[in-house]
Amino acid sequence: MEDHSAVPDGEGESLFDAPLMAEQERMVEAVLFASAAPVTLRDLTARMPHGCNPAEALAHLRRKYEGRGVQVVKIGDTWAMRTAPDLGFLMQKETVESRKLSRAAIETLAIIAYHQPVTRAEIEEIRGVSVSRGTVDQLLEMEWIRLGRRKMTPGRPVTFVVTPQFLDHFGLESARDLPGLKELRAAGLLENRPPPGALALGDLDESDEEQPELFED
Amino acid sequence: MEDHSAVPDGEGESLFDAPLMAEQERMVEAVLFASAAPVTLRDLTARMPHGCNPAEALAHLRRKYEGRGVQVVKIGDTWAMRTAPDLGFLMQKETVESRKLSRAAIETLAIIAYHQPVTRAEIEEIRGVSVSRGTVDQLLEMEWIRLGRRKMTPGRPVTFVVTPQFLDHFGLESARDLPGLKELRAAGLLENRPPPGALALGDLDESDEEQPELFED
Amino acid sequence: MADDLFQETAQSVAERLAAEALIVDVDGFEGPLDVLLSLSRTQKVDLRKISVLELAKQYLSFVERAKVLRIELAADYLVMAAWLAFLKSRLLLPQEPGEDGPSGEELAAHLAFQLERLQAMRDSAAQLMAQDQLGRDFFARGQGEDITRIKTVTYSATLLDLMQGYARIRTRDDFRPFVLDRESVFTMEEALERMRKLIGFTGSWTDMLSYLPDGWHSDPVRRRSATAATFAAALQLVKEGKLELRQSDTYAPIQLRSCGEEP
Repeated sequence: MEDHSAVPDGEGESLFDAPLMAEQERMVEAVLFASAAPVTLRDLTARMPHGCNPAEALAHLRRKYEGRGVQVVKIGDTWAMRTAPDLGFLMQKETVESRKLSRAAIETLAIIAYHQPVTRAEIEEIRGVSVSRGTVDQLLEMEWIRLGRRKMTPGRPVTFVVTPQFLDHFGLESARDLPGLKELRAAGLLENRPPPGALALGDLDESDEEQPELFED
Repeated sequence: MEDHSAVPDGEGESLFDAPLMAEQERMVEAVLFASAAPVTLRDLTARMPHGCNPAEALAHLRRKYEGRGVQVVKIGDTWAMRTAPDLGFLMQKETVESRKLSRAAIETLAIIAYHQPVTRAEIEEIRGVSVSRGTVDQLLEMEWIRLGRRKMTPGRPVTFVVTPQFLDHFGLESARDLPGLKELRAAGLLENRPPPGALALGDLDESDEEQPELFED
Repeated sequence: MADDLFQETAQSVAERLAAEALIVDVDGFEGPLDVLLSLSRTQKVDLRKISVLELAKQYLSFVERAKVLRIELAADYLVMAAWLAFLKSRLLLPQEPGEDGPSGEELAAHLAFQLERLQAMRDSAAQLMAQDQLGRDFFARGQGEDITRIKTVTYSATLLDLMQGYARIRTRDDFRPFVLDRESVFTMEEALERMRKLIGFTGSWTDMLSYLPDGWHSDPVRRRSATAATFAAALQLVKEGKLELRQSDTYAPIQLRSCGEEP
């Protein structure tokens, strides 16, 4: 964009090289439409001609598709087109028989989503039972969770976080949009509260330390 | 005929169950979008609620998409949505063919990730078989590994380390976030499992033992 | 009145069944916390106002009855029982002044917190699964574009592949350093050494195959290796000017003779 500075920037991109916004909208529409997987803004920028502003085109396009049978949705840092949820009944033919998740797997997934980044030990403490080998394995394999950064506590345990695929699957724009997240946090139920009498080694600052990254607004 | 009103046009369908034409348009739009193959009119009729007129909805939809980045096209007696032909140049990336990395490459990559910086001879010693030049070249070309500093041993052999692109692809913050052997075992990834009961809860988090010197910088 | 009575017995039957189910179906429970959560439901109050003392009593009797029925209880059930017995004593007996450790109330409050948190996570899990889901309620593009303009191959692997690959290497049973099976291999060095000793005696043309070492004639694998090595060694000796080679026809025997001090 910088090298085309002959024309002042803003709405008025150079008419010579940057296509009209309507044309940019068509391009974004075509790319999103053709791709089953969500597309990043960076990817859009790379594909479209130089000087385009895909973010703006996306905003226009999103409005244009409001209330239609297909929608433009944001998933994390990516964008995709998805059918409107109320029309699911038409789609029986397309429905993929999803693998039935065990109750343990569903609970583990929820705990990871709401408490991320969370260690295996923390999951076990919340569930009051050890997490079976297969459960985490299955969630990793489905690419709904992945490894986060190691925790800065003794042993530097690995943590788990949810993936963009998870967000995509559940139609969430970000992990902040998890149902009931605010209420849970307000009720203090997402705190990592050490049991009374436990030696408060590094526990003091621990719980404030890792939540912010993912859930800060 | 052209208006979107609910008034049926002499087809004599019941007023009560046929959805508004705008709604029918949404339905056709969603079905065309989500279908894996072009859809016949008969198929649309079968899927949509009783009293719908998919032919009319299709005609409306087709007009609505005129000049857009996506078009409603007729193929024989089936219907589909396609990106506009003039935007094909944007789709180049859609044809990228993704193949699974070979087992040899994955093993080599894993050894480099876990043991970096590591020489070719060391890789061969760990894998127990020689490493073909093609494997290393492929990983270098993918920019998942690069040459590290030479080792201060006789012959000063080159070493390999993983790249930021590698971390990015696997969603890791750093190579330190790779799980340790005990964690792999806990996740059920090691085929050789210890006898049941050998894994105490606390074991899971102290898996760093085998790693520290590997990742020291 | 009669209705009430009827209802009451019906309810108590249901309760009895529930209590029995609780015992018989230990496997159905996911750990002691799960049992406690189920038990706490019978108190029908806000989890925050739950009577931990009552809960402890219920749990302990649950464990007692399970023992009577000779149901094998996992260790963590018994650990929980011991802990609750301790908690009960703390709650019933006033804390000695100057005594260390958390009070019964603190411990009870933490247990209540744990139960509430577990219940909250269960509810959240249910809410999560009730969200619109991809492939069930809303759908991605069903058909990729079939433009085959540029075909680039990219290789992909998941983290799981990587970890499994590493795990595979590190747990390989039949691991051994890579060594060629040398039993049936006759190396060129060996052949060369052998030939150098023998060529001095070859004034006249001799079939090369007669130079194969003893015991390397019959087994085809060994013969092949020895022949190749001997031939390579012969070529080397020709290069050094110590030997001559000839072959009268295609597939005819290769003959050699020394050309050193030959007259």
